[in-house]
Amino acid sequence: MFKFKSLIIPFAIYIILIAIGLSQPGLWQPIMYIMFYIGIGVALNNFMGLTGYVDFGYVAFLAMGAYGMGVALGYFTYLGIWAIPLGFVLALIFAALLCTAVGGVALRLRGAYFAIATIGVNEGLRYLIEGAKIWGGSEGIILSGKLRKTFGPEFANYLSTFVADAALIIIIFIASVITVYMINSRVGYALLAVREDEDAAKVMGINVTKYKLIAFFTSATIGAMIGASAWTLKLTYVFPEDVFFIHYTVEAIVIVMLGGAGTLLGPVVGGLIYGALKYYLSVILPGFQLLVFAPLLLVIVVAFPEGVVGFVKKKLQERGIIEYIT
Amino acid sequence: MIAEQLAANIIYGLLLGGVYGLATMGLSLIFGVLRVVNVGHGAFIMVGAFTAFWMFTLYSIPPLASIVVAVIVGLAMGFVVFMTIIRRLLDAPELSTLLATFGIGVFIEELSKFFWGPDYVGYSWDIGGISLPFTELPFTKLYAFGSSIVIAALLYVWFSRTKLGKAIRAVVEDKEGAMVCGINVNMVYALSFAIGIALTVTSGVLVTLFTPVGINVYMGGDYTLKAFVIAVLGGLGSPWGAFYAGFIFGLLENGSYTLLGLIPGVEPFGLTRFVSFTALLLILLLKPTGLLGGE
Amino acid sequence: MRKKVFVLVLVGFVLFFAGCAQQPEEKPTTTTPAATPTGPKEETLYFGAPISLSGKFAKEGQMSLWGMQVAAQWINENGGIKVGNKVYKVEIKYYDDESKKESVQSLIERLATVDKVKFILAPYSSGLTMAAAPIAEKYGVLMNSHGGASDYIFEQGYYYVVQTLSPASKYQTGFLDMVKTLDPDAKRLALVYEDKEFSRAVHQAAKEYAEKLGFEIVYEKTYPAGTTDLSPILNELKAANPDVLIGGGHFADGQLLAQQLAELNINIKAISILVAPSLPAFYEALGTKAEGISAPAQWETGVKYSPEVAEKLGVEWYGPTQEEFIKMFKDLAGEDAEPSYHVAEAAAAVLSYAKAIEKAQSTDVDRVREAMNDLEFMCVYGMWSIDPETGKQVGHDMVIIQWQNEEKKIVWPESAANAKPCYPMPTWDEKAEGKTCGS
Amino acid sequence: MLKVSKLESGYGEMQVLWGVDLEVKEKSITTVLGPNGAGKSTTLKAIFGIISPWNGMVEYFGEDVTKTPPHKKVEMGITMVPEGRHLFPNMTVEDNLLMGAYLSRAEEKFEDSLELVYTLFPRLKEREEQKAGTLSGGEQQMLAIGRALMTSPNLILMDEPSQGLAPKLVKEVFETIYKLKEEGLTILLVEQNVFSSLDISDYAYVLHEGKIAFGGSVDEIKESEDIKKAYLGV
Repeated sequence: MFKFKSLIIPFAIYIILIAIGLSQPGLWQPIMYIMFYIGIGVALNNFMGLTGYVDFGYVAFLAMGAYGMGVALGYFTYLGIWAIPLGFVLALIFAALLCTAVGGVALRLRGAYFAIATIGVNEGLRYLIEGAKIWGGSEGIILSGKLRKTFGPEFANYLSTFVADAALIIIIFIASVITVYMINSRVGYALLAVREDEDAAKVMGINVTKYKLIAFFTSATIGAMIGASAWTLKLTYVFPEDVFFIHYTVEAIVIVMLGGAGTLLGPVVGGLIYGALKYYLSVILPGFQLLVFAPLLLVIVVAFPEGVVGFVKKKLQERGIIEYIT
Repeated sequence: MIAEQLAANIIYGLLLGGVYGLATMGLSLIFGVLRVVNVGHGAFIMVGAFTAFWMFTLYSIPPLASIVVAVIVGLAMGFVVFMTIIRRLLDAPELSTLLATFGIGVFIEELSKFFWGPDYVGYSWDIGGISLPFTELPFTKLYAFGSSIVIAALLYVWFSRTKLGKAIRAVVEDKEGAMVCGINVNMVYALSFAIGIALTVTSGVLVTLFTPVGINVYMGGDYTLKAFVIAVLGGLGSPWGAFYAGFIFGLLENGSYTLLGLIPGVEPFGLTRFVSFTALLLILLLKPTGLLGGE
Repeated sequence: MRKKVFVLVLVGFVLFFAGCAQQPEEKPTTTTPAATPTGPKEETLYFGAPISLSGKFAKEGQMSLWGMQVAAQWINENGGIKVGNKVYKVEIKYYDDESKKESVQSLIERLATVDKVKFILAPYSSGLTMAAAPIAEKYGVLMNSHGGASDYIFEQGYYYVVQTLSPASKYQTGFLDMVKTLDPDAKRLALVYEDKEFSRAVHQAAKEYAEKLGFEIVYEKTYPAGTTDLSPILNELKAANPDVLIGGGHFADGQLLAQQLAELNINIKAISILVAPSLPAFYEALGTKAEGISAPAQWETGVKYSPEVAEKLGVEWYGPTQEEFIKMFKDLAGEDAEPSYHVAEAAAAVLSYAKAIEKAQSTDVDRVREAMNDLEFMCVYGMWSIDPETGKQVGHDMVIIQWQNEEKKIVWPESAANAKPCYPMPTWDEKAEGKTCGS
Repeated sequence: MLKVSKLESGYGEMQVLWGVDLEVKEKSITTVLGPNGAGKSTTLKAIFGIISPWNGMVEYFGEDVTKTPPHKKVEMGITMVPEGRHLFPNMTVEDNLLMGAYLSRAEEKFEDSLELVYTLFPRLKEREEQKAGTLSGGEQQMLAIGRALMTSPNLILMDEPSQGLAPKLVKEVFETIYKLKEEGLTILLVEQNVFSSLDISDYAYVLHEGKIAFGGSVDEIKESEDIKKAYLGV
């Protein structure tokens, strides 16, 4: 059985955040903003943290999810409420297809080659969609009008405010459980070996490709679910230049590294720090938040090269509480 | 008709490729020596572009002469960034430098915006050009191309003939081996980082020779992406590979346009990007370490 | 040791921000009118704005912010907004959205709930406005779009979203009218524009309009965003030999289009490029190459809107005159700054709120929204009136500007123009020799 | 000439050396023996500074060089033939040797050093223009030793020079090392090959679990059956 104990802290963080969002006026969207960052951190961590591979093109999976939901709501609007589950299914399918394609080509590459090849995948896909005018090309898919006509403005609003947020929260809870499971299962041990020394792991008889693919697939599908809910459902549109914006991957990487790669708590703490810091800085110092944020980030990198959670773990190694931190 | 278009696009593709190549060499050098992926690459290109812009508009210094200024600015920036941040992270987990260079890039961009404002600026250095039967070749673009070849060649000579250049190569080939020869590896790191940044800043000057408009503090993003891809295409860590790959990328980007234009109902210009990025993947499929990549 | 210092610094920062985070809730920013029987009572009314001060729209965001502040200042110096026996002073409550949709959403909510703002000035760009709309709608706050031109925003059925700037579909139509009037024989039209939702909307509408006017479309191609070399398209364009060219998208590519037309020596009688030529930076970057190039603009310094014109048309004038407006802008932004149309757009959005609130005699969102339906006034930005059904701007007219002899002149419509159009524009060779539209 | 006392070091979190004491006398060959994982290579790396010593002291001619970076040590006349050779595979043999004479102190003696190397290893002269990566294992080992000689050292730290070589070549390598001593050099050797190394050594230390278990002259080691059984597995 895997360790449930380590879920206590992240779940507590989620619940506290949600409680703050619900009870404090004006903090619900900021909380969702932070939750989005936590979400992409947790999702990417399931691959990057566990395998040590950096995927710069990760945002493409969010994009696939966004398009899955966008296609369902935009082209199958007549299904009514059933278009939403269809959207999640399509998001999964699109992500899985991309996963197979990328996994087949790029996962054979190592280190920085892999990282950058995935940029090629992301950009190539974006320009394919724009250039070949797939799914509306650069004009994207715009849904609010359709949703309002089909479901009425009340329910359409409910969809993009309540349902989208709830879906994101559920996805994050599930993603965290998956992370714990992955870390403490055979997959996790195998991936630890891969991370330490891939060649040695191969020699030891570990089916390296299989475990990498498992992590890749898991991470990709979680990403797609986030894209489907936090982007398409919530924003009610999909534009290729938005959903393939590589900056989101960089942010996700920053979050994972900030918190501590390969740990359960890492991306949660990373997302919390990153999201909260950026939000409050934009409120306090509008226009200058990045000027303050960047040096702060550098200080953190230099002080905690293994991430905040990695650092705390090291400090608490001997204490009992360590059981609760993974 | 089509043949003429193709010829024009190939020439432009080559010219563009020269600039892409130089814009990638610095990235590749830094990776090769320090194993640092400089995510903030584009910010340094932007600094170079503004160097050319300010030198031209404030002091009427032609962009070709600004290359000297850019080299100095680049060396200084590279050295400061190395000493304050990168040096501290060399023993840290590999990825933390990714985080650090990201932060450095954002910081440079925001600081530049603070001083230079968010405007899209440009300059006009109109010095004519050559008329070919099928297109016009402005001297500025030819100069950009020529300078990038000259700089790459000088660098090549420096690397293969001088002791210090060879020492850098030695560190790339085997760090421990370099240590037992008495090479100060940290000095080589600092020097390589500074040279890499200087190259990048210089390429920013050439970028403006090629495209003298649209200079903006956030202009670096697109160049970063392309430089990453070109660096991998050429074999990461191999500045010469990067230089060749720049040509290939430029050619694919511009050269494929004419052929894609024959497909009905698509946007051929957008698809050229698809072609160039897909070509990257195909090449990596055949040779997983890029064209000139060793290992 | 060094690490400890870092940690301390970090902890310090965290505490600092935690402290700051509490502040807004302690500060009474509520605008709920307190019933006081004696005399006119002064209160502050906050208009909220998520503004792009960093990221890709930093430039436009800064301009918009200045516009809002100028309008607010004018209102406050001219008696505020009078509702019953109360006088509201206007203040702009703004945050930086970094040009990102996630930030826009959380900031809109913050404005609506923490700051209790009921009147929002939408973020810059259609995309961000679109991201903001569901949240604004959820909290029932009014949102006035001054930087989101796309028609589709107003075709989605949002009730609380209204538009101050002219929609995308009207951007290039005036230019086509102008060319047709000047030279009925110039039939060969080419379109070269950025492959983005906004410029697509502009040029698809323009294309339809052009066909109606009898233009022949001889070339139409798009280029991807962020491109730094347009030569593949322009070499083809040259072969198509057009009389008239419309195109562009944003600043960078608009500048690039003009630059490369010059480099490749492609002579066209009339060119209108979106966005870029309407900024001084365009001429600064291109020099004489900019001569004769036109652009559609929401507004331009020198446009003839004035209290007199308003009187002649029988509509009410509101807000600063153009001279006042430019002076106030320069006081705020610095002597060297030139107001772009973003400034006027944003100012007009603020003025329209003030006007509507005064008309409704209430700060209730629904009553103000209703008052907007048949609100009609003229300000420095021009006419303001919306389609009651969609909230789309219908009253305001675009103008066409053209660079003539180092100056930006308004050349169309004739009623607003301060110069004659320069047609056909000088060739690139002529311009290289120093010929301008004035000489 | 070299004195190591209470040296502690390791990799990351893992401590390998738990207080190593040893001494190297001038113009001698000193061997460190011990089973795999005892910390032999780590000792050399920590002395040379490729990994940083955590505790303890390294003295060279009485001077504290514990924290002295490797390139400074080369300047002082210490160099290393690292385990696995660590040549520059894409550079020619000549360039490899040239890099050995990187420091100006060594560069001054470049001609002499080169002559010594080519006398010791005539085969390297034949392959001057060849890339180091294309050499055979034996030749690569010669080049690694040759490159170390180019720094004009007093003390050479050698990490498993016989590793992966054919028996005939192993013999050749040990002969070379002995010749070096006769040239007046001092050598600190780490080896798996117990008998061959003891044959040429003057002093020997046995390393066990990161500590020196025994040290003394070669004769003493050879006589002690216990030591051989307990630590050397022979």
